[in-house]
Amino acid sequence: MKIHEADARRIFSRHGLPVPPSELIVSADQAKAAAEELGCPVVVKAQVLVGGRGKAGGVKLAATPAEAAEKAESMLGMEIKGLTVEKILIAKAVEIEHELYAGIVIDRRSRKPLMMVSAAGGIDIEEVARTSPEKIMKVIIDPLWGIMPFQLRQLQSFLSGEREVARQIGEALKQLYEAFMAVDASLAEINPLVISPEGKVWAIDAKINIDDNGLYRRSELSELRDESAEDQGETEARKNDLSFVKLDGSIGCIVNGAGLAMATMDMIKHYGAKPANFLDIGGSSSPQKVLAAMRIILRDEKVKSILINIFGGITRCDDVAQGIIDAKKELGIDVPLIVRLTGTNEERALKMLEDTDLITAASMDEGVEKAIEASRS
Amino acid sequence: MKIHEADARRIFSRHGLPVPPSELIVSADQAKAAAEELGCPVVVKAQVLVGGRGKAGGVKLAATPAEAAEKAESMLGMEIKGLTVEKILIAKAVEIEHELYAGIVIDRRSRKPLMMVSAAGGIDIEEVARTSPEKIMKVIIDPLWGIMPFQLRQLQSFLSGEREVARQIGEALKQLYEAFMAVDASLAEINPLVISPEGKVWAIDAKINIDDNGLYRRSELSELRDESAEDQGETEARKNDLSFVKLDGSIGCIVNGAGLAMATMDMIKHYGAKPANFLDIGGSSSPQKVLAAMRIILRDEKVKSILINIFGGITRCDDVAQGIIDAKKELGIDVPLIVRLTGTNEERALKMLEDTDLITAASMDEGVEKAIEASRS
Amino acid sequence: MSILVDRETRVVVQGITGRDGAFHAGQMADYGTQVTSGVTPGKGGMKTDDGIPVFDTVRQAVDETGANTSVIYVPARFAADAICEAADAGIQLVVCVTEGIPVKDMVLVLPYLRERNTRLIGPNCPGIISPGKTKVGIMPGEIHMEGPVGVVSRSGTLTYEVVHHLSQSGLGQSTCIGIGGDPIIGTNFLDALELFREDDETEAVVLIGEIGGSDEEEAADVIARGYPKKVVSFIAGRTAPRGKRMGHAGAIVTGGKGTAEEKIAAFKKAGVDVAETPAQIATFVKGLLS
Amino acid sequence: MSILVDRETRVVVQGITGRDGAFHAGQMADYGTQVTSGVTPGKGGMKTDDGIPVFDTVRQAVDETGANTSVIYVPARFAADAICEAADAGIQLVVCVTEGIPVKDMVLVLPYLRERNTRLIGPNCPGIISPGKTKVGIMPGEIHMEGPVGVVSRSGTLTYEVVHHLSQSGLGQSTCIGIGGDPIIGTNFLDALELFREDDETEAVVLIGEIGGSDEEEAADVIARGYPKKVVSFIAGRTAPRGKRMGHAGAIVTGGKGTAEEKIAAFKKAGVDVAETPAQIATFVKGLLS
Repeated sequence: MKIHEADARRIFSRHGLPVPPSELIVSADQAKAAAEELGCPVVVKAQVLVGGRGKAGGVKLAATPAEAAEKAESMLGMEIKGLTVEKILIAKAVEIEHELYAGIVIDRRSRKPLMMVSAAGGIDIEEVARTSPEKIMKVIIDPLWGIMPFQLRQLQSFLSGEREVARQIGEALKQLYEAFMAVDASLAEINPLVISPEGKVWAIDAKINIDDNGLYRRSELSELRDESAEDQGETEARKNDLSFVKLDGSIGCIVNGAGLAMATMDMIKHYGAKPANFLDIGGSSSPQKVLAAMRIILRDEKVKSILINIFGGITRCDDVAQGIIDAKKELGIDVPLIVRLTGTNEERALKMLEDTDLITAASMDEGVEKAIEASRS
Repeated sequence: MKIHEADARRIFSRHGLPVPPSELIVSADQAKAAAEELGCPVVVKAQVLVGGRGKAGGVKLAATPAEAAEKAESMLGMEIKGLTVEKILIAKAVEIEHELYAGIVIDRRSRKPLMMVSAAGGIDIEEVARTSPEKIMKVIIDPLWGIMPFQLRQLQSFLSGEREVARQIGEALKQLYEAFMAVDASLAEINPLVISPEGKVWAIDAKINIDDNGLYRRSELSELRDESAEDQGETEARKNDLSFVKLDGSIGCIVNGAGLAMATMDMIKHYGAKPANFLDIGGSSSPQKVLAAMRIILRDEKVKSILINIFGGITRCDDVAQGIIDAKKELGIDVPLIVRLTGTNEERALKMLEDTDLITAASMDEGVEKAIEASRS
Repeated sequence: MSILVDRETRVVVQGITGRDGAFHAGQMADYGTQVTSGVTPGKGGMKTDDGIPVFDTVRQAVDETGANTSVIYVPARFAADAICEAADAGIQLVVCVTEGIPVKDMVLVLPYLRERNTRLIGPNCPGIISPGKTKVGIMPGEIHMEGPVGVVSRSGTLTYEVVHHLSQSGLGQSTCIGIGGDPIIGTNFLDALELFREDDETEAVVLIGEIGGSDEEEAADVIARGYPKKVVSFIAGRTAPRGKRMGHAGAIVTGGKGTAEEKIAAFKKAGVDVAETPAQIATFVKGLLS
Repeated sequence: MSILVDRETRVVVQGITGRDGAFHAGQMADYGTQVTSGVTPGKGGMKTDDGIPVFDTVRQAVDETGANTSVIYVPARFAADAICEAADAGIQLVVCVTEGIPVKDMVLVLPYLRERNTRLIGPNCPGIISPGKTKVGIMPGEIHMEGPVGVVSRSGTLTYEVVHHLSQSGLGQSTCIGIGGDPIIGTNFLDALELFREDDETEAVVLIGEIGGSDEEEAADVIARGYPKKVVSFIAGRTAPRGKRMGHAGAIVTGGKGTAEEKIAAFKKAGVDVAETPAQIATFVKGLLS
């Protein structure tokens, strides 16, 4: 789950990170008032859950409250990569001498948190990693011990030769790690972490992604989810315990299991068409889930046929068949449905579907081919 | 470092353990007031840093405030195993249905904290361990993960078959572990942990020993040290960075290194006499330490001779020699001093001592024999 | 000898009184697995409908029934503790079916297992089966048949699809391991390859990967350095968009890393056949073994 | 080949700019030890009076000088981190001289070392010496001589006393290890016995124990089960009172456990000679080796 910069700043602040004061606003008037209160210059920052908002005009400096109001006005309602700007952060600006980068992810290879820092901050860190790997230092953190003093010394002395600045950086990195662990983050990033001309360290941007599976531990974090940044289908799918990703093809897919669902998409491509979506109904399916899946897919007008590909294990084919029957009744489906059901309770399911106008297929290959054919007729 | 029950109760309470309310008092009047405030019956408990105070009359029940005052009155100033009762805890009494035991130590074999519980509480746990080991359950706690839910389930279901009581016990054990870790304890014990007739769990006694080496992390804990419970020599030794233990023989010993100091004591015994003390001046010695050591030992009138046994390594023999010379000057020593110095700067040291009336020895055996001889003349 | 499990495997089912645990305990017993016991805290002393004794703790189950392998069906928030409980009780192989365990929990659990020399399969996996001998997990037993092909996969139903094709082509399986779809798992492709390397029942290995991470690339590296068995691979997610999680927590291309193209290229470079469709896998294996 | 250290040992001194570190770095170099480098955070780039280069981090010292062994003289409150830093930098043998490290720190440090396959000697120990080859620690080198006797001890100066007698009796030492006087240590008697077991330079082992804990009893058990070398032991603290810490944090009889009598009885039962005085140790060893 991605959360907004304003929320990430709040989490960072709570863990002691030096984040400049800021206010979240939704109107030009509020922007003016915030700028007055914080003291200018301020930075006006669009709160949208995509990268590259700076280049898209979503981050501006304002020298006066009036200018802050003006820039907020022009930013509100603006579209950035398909997302509408509804909230803006007004943050006290700090003077910048150096821009650093600091981030933590879970490293799949070592199975531990990995902290990455660079003296080249403020820009795309993946680009730095590709072009100047020597500008990056990585340390693997053993979460049983936490980030250790010797690791902080290694990192801070890599980033600054000035003792007092290095000390502040070390402190900030420690707090970044604590924040990362405290919220079950999958990513926490400060880009840039800046050093002011007076030698004071500031975290002037904040990014946190949270592991959805850890959300149950902190329900207050769940409220930070911004559904407006999601596809409507994704939101609905999540609420129905489905995994859904919208794509731009014409063959809708309902599959049980993520691997099989991806393989189904790949096979549609292999046979010359394009999938309209990824959709995994998960292990313990129920008719309701199939119904919800159908509703989500049918919202996409580009969909010309729907392939239901089920390899029953925990998933019972008769549950799926019941879901299809319910959907046909409730949703008034006008695209062809191609059904491939095999495994647990397969025979009962096929019997249930005998008197319908569904197209059945004996194998995945056959199902895909029939779905493509149906989409073209 | 041992701390008083009252202090241990406070630490337990801070970690959420169910400790009945109590007040620490120093007079009969205060005892009465405390009993009135807490509500009777109350328990009147002498605060002395020795075990077995119950049997020695240091724990009494009082049914009324007047009785509490009376019992406190008779307890104040009483001697328990050589220690004078100066403070008393008045604690709200709890009805007892079952008495359990719960304790944690650092297990040297596994190098981890070990929690031990027993359904036979209120009595000497070592006795239970000897006679009915089946009444004891031990779990080793991996401090990197802390005490785990499955371990608490194992322990609590061993102690009680009643779900709600077991839950409370599990909670208490978890808090006990947290308290143990938080204060760098070497031992934390609740004996007894009781279950009331209504099924409520209470920690009605509290014992914590703290690792001296961890005290720097929490200076507030250092203040809990009760020097009145120590031998005066031990207090003085600690302040001078010496290790000292008073014994009841007649040969004083000043040695560098704990192993050598013990071996010196053992050898005195081996040759037929008794050591007056254990004293280790430690690694980096100085004349001041030798002076302090001499002062502490001379306070014991049973001391008939003093053996100084030094194997110089980090310890420089000339430093020790200077300390001896200073001591002779400042303290007016009237018992024979036997000196065995070997190792770093030995020759310079022997030269410094040339014109004194010290008895020198070339080996440890010789030193011990001469010290015994001198003590008898 | 199959790898990891065989006829001597004695299973304890953690979470046996739950819906999934109860169902699959029965399914496993039907397949011939020695399901010795189950564990549900607070329900010790009862028996399941299939007559399997239930204990409060894994330690009791081990002491009373000699269980040496655990399969876990407890809810995600209790799963990490259940895994550790099994390891602490001396269980050497833990199969965790549970999905949705926080990554942080797994990061903390894995060193705990390592210290106790316990192997974990999963989490979020279908389990492990040695056809004709034993199954520990949730896969449908009837699609499998005994034979010389080892299968290792990050997915569940896709594996069934592949196994189905293999069996229909007369290609039985020595052992099939579902290693799970999470980013942090106990046993990865490399570990499985090492197990199959020494297994004299296995003549060829089918490796079913997907987008995300670099386990497939590392496996390809190992094969390139010399692997004594034939390997056929398949990578799901060629058409997956970047930055989107495809169902499995581990199936995501981030920062341009973990794409299907990279993985396929790595395998091809290592001389491994990469199938385009699940059905093709069986064809390739057949070709290699004949 | 001596155990643990030899002429190839390349030492980095952590805390080299402190009083003890500086002094003993020089002493070790004088003895012939390859003291390659030192570490003091914030002092990287300087050289000691003896010309030894100082680095900010152990990793730098390892990278630049090929150090493979560390000896630690930093203050107690920084020692746990220093030990971990050494292990993380790939150092395989860490000797920690520092006294007064909280037990909790050691309890957390030891698993960290284990995961990285780093051996710790100490803390609160004099270190290790293979006479004529190298010394890593604080023991006076000149009392030692090369020979066939392995020495392992919980104490410092008592060991010097014993070694002094051995050398005076013409009994040189293969390796002397001071394992330290704390209750929680990295290498105990058992570990040392296992190392000496395979060492063809060692013909007899002197084991110097003291009150507290049960390491001596466990060592006696191992010897009783068959140990290929002669062993002579000595236990300090026969006259120590119960419940009192005798200098060393680990030297305390608690709950009636860890007494000298128990330890002596265990060794005698295992057929090990127990000396009554340090001088007697040399006599016993001489008898066994002649």
